[in-house]
Amino acid sequence: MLDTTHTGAPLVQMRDIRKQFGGVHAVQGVSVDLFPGEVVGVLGHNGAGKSCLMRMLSGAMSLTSGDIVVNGTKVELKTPQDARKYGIETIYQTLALADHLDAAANLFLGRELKTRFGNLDETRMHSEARDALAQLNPNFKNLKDPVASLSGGQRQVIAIARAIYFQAKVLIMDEPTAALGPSETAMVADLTVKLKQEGIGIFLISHDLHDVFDLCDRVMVMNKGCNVGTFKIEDVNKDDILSLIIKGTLPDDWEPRGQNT
Amino acid sequence: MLDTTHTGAPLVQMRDIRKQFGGVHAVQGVSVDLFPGEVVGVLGHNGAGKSCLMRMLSGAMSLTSGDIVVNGTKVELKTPQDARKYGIETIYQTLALADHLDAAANLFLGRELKTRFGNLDETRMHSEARDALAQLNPNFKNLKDPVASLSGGQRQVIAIARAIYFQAKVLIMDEPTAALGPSETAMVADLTVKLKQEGIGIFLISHDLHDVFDLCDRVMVMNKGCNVGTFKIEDVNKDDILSLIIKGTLPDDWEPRGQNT
Amino acid sequence: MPDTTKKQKLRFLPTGSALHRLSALLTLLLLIGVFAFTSPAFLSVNNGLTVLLQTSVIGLLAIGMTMVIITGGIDLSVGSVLALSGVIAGLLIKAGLPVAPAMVMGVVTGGVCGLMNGLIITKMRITPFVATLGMMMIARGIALQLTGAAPISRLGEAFGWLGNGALFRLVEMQDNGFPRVIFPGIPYPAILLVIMAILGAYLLQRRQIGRHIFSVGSNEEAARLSGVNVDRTNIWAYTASGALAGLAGMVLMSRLVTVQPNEGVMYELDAIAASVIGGASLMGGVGSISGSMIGAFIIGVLRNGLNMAGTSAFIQQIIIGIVVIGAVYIDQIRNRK
Amino acid sequence: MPDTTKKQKLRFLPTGSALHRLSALLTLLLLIGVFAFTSPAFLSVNNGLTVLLQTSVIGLLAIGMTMVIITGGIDLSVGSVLALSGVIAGLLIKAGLPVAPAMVMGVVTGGVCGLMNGLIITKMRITPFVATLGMMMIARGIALQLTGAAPISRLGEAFGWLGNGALFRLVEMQDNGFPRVIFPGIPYPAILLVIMAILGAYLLQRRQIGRHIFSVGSNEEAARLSGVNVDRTNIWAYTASGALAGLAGMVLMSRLVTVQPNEGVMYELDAIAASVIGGASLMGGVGSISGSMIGAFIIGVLRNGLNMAGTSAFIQQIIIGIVVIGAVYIDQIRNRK
Amino acid sequence: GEIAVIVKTTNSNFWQNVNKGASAAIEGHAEHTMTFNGPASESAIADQVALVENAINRGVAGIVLAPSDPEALAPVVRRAFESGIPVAIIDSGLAEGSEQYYQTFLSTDNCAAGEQAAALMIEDAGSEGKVAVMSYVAGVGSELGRVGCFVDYIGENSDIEIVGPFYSQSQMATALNQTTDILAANSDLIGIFGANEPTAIGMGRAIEQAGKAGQLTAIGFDGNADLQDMVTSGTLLATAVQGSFQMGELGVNAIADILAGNSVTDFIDTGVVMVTQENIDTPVAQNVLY
Ligand SMILES: Nc1ncnc2c1ncn2[C@@H]1O[C@H](COP(=O)(O)OP(=O)(O)OP(=O)(O)O)[C@@H](O)[C@H]1O
Ligand SMILES: Nc1ncnc2c1ncn2[C@@H]1O[C@H](COP(=O)(O)OP(=O)(O)OP(=O)(O)O)[C@@H](O)[C@H]1O
Ligand SMILES: O[C@@H]1[C@@H](O)[C@@H](O)CO[C@H]1O
Ligand SMILES: [Mg+2]
Ligand SMILES: [Mg+2]
Repeated sequence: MLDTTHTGAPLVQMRDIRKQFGGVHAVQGVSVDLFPGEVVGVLGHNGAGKSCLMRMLSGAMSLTSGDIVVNGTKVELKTPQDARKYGIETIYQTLALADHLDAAANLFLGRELKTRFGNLDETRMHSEARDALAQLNPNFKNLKDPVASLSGGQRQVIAIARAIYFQAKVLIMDEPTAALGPSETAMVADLTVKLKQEGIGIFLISHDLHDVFDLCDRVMVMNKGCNVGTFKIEDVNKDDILSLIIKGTLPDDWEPRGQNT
Repeated sequence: MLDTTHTGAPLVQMRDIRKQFGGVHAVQGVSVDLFPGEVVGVLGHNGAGKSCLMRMLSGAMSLTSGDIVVNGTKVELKTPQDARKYGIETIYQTLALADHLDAAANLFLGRELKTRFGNLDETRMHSEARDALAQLNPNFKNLKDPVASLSGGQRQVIAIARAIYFQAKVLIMDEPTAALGPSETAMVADLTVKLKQEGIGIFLISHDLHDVFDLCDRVMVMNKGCNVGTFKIEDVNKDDILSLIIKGTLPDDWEPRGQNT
Repeated sequence: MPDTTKKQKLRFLPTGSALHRLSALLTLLLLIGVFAFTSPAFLSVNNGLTVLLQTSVIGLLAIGMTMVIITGGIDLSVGSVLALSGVIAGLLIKAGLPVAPAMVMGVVTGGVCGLMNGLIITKMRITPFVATLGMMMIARGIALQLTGAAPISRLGEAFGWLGNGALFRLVEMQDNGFPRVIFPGIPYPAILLVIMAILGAYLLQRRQIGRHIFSVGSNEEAARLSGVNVDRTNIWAYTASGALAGLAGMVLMSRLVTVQPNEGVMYELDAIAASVIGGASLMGGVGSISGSMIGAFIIGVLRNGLNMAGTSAFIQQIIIGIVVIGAVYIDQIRNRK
Repeated sequence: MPDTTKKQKLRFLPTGSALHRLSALLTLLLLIGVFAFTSPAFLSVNNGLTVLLQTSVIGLLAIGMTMVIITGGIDLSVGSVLALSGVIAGLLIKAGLPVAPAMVMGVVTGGVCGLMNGLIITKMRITPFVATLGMMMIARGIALQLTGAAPISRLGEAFGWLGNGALFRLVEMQDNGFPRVIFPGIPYPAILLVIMAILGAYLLQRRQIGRHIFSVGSNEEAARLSGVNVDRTNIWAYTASGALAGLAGMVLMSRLVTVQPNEGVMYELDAIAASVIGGASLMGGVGSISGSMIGAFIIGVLRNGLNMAGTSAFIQQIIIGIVVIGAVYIDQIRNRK
Repeated sequence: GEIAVIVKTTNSNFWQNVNKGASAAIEGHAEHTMTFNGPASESAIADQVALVENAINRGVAGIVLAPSDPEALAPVVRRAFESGIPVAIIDSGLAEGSEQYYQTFLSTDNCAAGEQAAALMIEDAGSEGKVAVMSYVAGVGSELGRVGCFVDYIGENSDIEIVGPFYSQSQMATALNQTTDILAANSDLIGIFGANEPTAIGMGRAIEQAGKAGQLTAIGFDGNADLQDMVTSGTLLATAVQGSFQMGELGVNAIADILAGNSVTDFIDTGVVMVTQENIDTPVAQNVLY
């Protein structure tokens, strides 16, 4: 259970993170870290606190207590801009799209491309957006419609394209394929592998154990706000994970299943 | 491909349904029917028109052309109330919850329980809601929080509970388990089987082929707004379906795989 | 968010906005404290009753406004509707109708204006701001046109009864020929306000229509998909607001013992401010009658107290502006914790 | 939604609201047609220029208001800020400052008031309606306090230049010693309006700040999560609105050649109506300067035409109310198709 | 004790002049203090009622009141009487039947002033043609008398056709726009009457800007510096100026007298002066100008 196999410094360390809303303890002293080129799955039942934990790393939510260390330096992530400065990009579960704007405007929102005179460079933004979206969904035709009129899956594709377009160092994906069709899901999986090879660290929240076993190097399981275990993917099987998710403990007879531990 | 095996009249028949938004043809002449005690899977790539088709049946969207027949009678479903009168309940992809109200208030919204004097019967609504939600997620604790503060999965559970609480005859589920954890998903699957046994007809939109093969009796595949095939589940396998979803056609070598056709 | 505790006694206060009410109440007490120091006459029974009386019109308007605001709308027409209702009642009395039925017709006029607002908003799909802005001009224009802008006077003693009468009033004749008031009595308008506030809170918190009002303001599309009759709910809220404006018109004109077609200009702003200070959100879905009543009294006490303290009218405006912002701010910092 | 076609020429009109502009333009043409019949003098060059002049103040306010409305906010303070800016400029002139720098200070005053609005809204998290309602009272109170409610007069010829001057004006001296106007010229205020409208449209459509304004109004949370500096964007919009109100104040007071601390009451409603008639949505995320300009002219033409036709002031109010609702309605039915 | 001066609105030059008069008068009465108050506009009658109520509640020694409405203010004046507080009414009258509740009434006779303006209009412009009436707030006491009697007098004594009245709501810019439109629509206008200060100024500006100064008979009302300039330049033939300063001054003095136990007369005419180019520099005019 210790991450002794990793060489090099971790990209991100979250230490004893807590988040409280009035009486609700959404996250209770969770620690986790992420190394370059690694995909860490964040699992847990509904309401376990996965999104809250990740929102704190992406600067979208303030922490009640705990430390976040990026590249060895303790940081304060007060706004999403702060997180971006450290190369942390996020695909939010709620997608976070501006409904009246079109796909390109959403993709470049906050980081618009400009012409020499400082005007918006619509032409370039559109062609870039077209390419970025085509990578994920070759059927994407509604480039100029306000995103309000797009289907659930189309919206999710835009949110994914936005997070990967800008060279991230750390990518947080909160249920990125929940609304996607099978082929789009496959493309996102391919992309994940590619990004990982480029040395990007990825946190992947997912309820799809199949995907998790395919893509993740390690998994962390949350239950009622607590981290109930972090494992190399080789050390656990589906039933172990399910037991952690549902009961918060490993099956009684568990021992690491991996070969090299 | 013909539904000759069904005995009895169909619960719902949708005939040559079309929906157009300006230049966008979201649904192009789709026909489908649903028999009592049957689960029909509605599949298709993102933006294929699945949600639009179902919203027309649930009274949430007007049709451009086409007929809807419920229990043998042609009907006009202008509002969600109209659809409910015919026993059509819907779990919307967007969930459709009132953020400031709590779980119980959302569950009974539009069909509040009242005391003898016509006042709201909060006590009864709360205890009923607690039971209904516990069926789907035993961990559900946030009964009195406004649903805005709930996690994505918790919100989805409320939307599901609402649709099944009121004895439906036809149930439309638009990606009901997209945001759910594995145990919650399993509970929804169990419930689906139970409802089916009670003779309820169910349209299930899902991207999870695994679930589809587990639960559906028939599947209909949409591609770019068109119905590209309706099949008994025994007649197709995963690859057939994927080919229909992605290319819009069956593999060249296809023939019905079921025994009894 | 409505209270969901198990207490079965009648509740007028939703728990969700308990904090709001608390902080608004705090502001109110603070103001009363300050004024008690700055002017000795402020904390007298007499002045307390006067404040009650002076606030009753804004209070009545704020009840309807709160309902409309909770639906996510706004009603800019209340000041004009108040005037038009008064004009109709006044003209009917001049035409020979007795005061009571004429006043009922005045309230009905208000209700009809509100109904029109509701129909324009729901059936013509005009945004509430524009619809009620239009009604504001139309109702004022009609009121002025019907009267030629002149007040309707000599409406008789009975017309002044509602606005100037009081329960338990005690007067004594003095030797010097001047009468002496022992207890000024509880003004009828204040009693009316209390009754309407309780009724409004009951409807909002304990009846289906109230639940639907909250749901429409929270998420109109979700409410529609849940089978709430959104149009009917909106029409109901605007009609209630109009009728309450009509009632407020009866109280005000009766207090003035004349019908003033020019009266009530900018009252909508006071009513909106009262609701918002009391915790209602202009985005819809949040608000309470009790909060709005406290909001109305904050404004009423402020006006009264500043007058009593002899503050210049211009400085008064500045102070009221600051307090309105400040009251909402106190609420903010309490909520943020 | 911004235009995304490939035309690279400067576009002032977003395609998304093309329909809006069309229907608003239709309403405007309809009005002009009607008035051309009802009063012969309406369709003269002279009167056309007068309408331009009369509409320029509301037009300037509507530019800022449109930006604020697109962010999902509202600015109720513009009428008062206009008055305060005028007062500051007037007092500075009386104190010996030349007209031009005094006017610049007037505009700056407006900008500062707008900045205050923006700070109150973003830093204190007060809803725009309340924040600007407070500012409306505060600015008016200060304007009245500084002048003792008396107009500031005898500000000199130069003070009237901006509001009353005109380009290509032709005047001839008559025998009787009084001048005769041959061509009244294009009024400076109208030229100023055109310049500011083009500038505003350019900023909204072609610059990052405009994109951010749309995004904040469309979904503030999404904009924040996307890294848009929401606070800065809001502050920018309110400051622009305040500065434009200051500029409008200079134009108006210069037209009057007097500073009136009482001026501008309820102008905010005209500015809001202009924006909404022009297709802006009070829910945010939708609106255009060109639409708002058409909206402003609808109101301007209406006022002018009804005056020319000699319509009674009361009936005027009723008609304006109906037209405001009607204009938005025409837009609605076109959109619904 | 405190003498409360409550006027129709504080937001106007005219009433601030009353304030100046009252302030000047209080200087002479060291035993009393003066407060000056009024609602935000002349049509906010209920607010004025509240102000009087508040004054009664805080036990002021006396009240100087300019009632915005003759009837609506009657009940509170009666309350003042019942509380033993003397009241001096200024500017506009109180309804019949309330005479016993106040002690004195000081005013310009607004009706007479309107008639005076009308007579001057007929004299200068002739008795045929169109005359426009630019009024301020419809229906307030002073307006009813002033504009009402102006219109009636013209109707009875000439064949002049009245255009309007138009209401500026006492907003100068509104008056300016309205007048511009009226002048454009009625090129044959022979005269125009602006019934109070902001309205008359806006009207004067419109005439100047339309290049019509001197081409028609324009009569204004009230007398600040702008209006004086317009009379001097000939834009306005005359402006009717009331003794607003006097109303405040004499009103406060009357209350002080009553409190000192002296008796006062029932009615004091504070007068109106028709200021023209000829008399503008004379003491009669200078006495009322501000
Ligand atoms: N209100 C609307 N206005 C314009 N176009 C719309 C609107 N609603 C849907 N569409 C378009 O109709 C098409 C079908 O959308 P629909 O939501 O039915 O897809 P779907 O099959 O449910 O996809 P997903 O799996 O992503 O949910 C999409 O291209 C979408 O952009
Ligand atoms: N703003 C908030 N106010 C109050 N409680 C909140 C808020 N946000 C989240 N919570 C609570 O925190 C808990 C954790 O929520 P979170 O969204 O992190 O769950 P999750 O693990 O992402 O679940 P899911 O799989 O359903 O997305 C939930 O019980 C939720 O109700
Ligand atoms: O005399 C009137 C007052 O009564 C008030 O209406 C303001 O204008 C003055 O001319
Ligand atoms: Mg989550
Ligand atoms: Mg869908």
